Amino acid sequence: MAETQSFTMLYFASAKDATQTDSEKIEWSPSLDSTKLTALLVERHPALKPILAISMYAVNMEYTDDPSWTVQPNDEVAIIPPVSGG
Amino acid sequence: MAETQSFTMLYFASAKDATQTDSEKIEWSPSLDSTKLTALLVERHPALKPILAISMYAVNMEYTDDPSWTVQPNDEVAIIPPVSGG
Amino acid sequence: MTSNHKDFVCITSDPIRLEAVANLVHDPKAGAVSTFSGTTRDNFEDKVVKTLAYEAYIPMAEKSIQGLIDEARVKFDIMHVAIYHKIGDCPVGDTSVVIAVSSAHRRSGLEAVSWLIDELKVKVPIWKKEVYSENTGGGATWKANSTLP
Amino acid sequence: MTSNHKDFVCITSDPIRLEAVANLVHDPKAGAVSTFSGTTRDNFEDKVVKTLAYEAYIPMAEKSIQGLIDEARVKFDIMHVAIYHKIGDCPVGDTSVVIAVSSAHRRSGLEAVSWLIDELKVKVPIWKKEVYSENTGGGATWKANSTLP
Repeated sequence: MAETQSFTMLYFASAKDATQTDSEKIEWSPSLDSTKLTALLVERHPALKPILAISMYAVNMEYTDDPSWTVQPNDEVAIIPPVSGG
Repeated sequence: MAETQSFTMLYFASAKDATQTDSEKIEWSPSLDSTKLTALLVERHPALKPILAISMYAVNMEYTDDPSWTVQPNDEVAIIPPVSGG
Repeated sequence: MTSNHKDFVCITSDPIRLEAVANLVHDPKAGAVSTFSGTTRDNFEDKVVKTLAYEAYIPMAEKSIQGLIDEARVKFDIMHVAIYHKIGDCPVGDTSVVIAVSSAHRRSGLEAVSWLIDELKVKVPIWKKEVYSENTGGGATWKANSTLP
Repeated sequence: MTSNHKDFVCITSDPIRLEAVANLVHDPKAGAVSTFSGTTRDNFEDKVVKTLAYEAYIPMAEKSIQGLIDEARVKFDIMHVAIYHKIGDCPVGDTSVVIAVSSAHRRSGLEAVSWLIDELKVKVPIWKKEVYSENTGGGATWKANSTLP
């Protein structure tokens, strides 16, 4: 049962423009904290680099503020560029 | 040309209920300051007394705040009970 | 304070529609429209309000509201202002007053609306009569606004 | 904080009508309905805005707005709250957001509206893209709200 586990990345606004997609499934690996996730995403989508520098992550629809957070299998992780609603 | 000069009194809300009219012309006399006007009105309409105690006068659509004010011929003077718009 | 700022002041016996008043102040240069609507309540302390009626010293009320708008323009950075007040019968739940202000930025518009309704309630010669249900003792009262918001 | 207070949260691609949103919060127990409408502006600095479009992370935006309403109920004495936000194309002059709050007294309603729009603008995952007229250089920008109101 060594089935591959994954998590979902969501891209909005400038992040979507950079990745040219609104979501993708990525193979999960342990100990993926926000620093490592950022490195992984920049490797896949170099155009994300300046956007990630000014964005936040939301995990399962909550902003992350726990520095010890790591991605869990099946998580829905969104890049949240600076918002401009209203 | 000793024609009679007059001024107009306007009554609203509780003042109108007290006088049973919304306006009347009153013969003008000199030196009619707010104290004398109040006495004159109470004499004509005793029911106005408690209302005048809590009301203001407006003269030609402006609240009076000049203590030396006296009624002038042709003035439009209104009793302004406590307001409750909104 | 420029001349292309528009004011709309109306004392009316017709029903007041919020959207119609708000539309008066819309402007493609404005990013914000703030409004306040006063609606008649069905109770006062322990009495049930059956009907309400408003009366105004109409020309002075209009002049007085216009004066408040002029003052608001000095205090707040706002564009257009519309103030409509109903007179005559105003069934429970109906709108008695609408204030709408457009502004380039939201803070000044909301502050102006707040200031205008506070001032209107203490300065403009308009009166409200509440008629109470017979079930709660009947009677009628000319109300007086408290000076507290 | 009683259970008969109603919340209405909607992220929609349909045009938003102020009166329809305000009517949701009307209540014969409320004396006051306060609203804020954000409308799209035709200019940004020296550029002419041709079109605007909003995008949202819809389920998180709805959850986030609901969270703001819950927080507002703790801070302000208010009755019902409705918050509608448009997504998709939003022509210049159109309404992008409406916040409506009913309250027994006007001060708490106006303060809640002011607080809610401030918080929405910095916390809710919604983004606005401005597309500029070719006459002023063209191009398009994803905007970022300043934290200043």
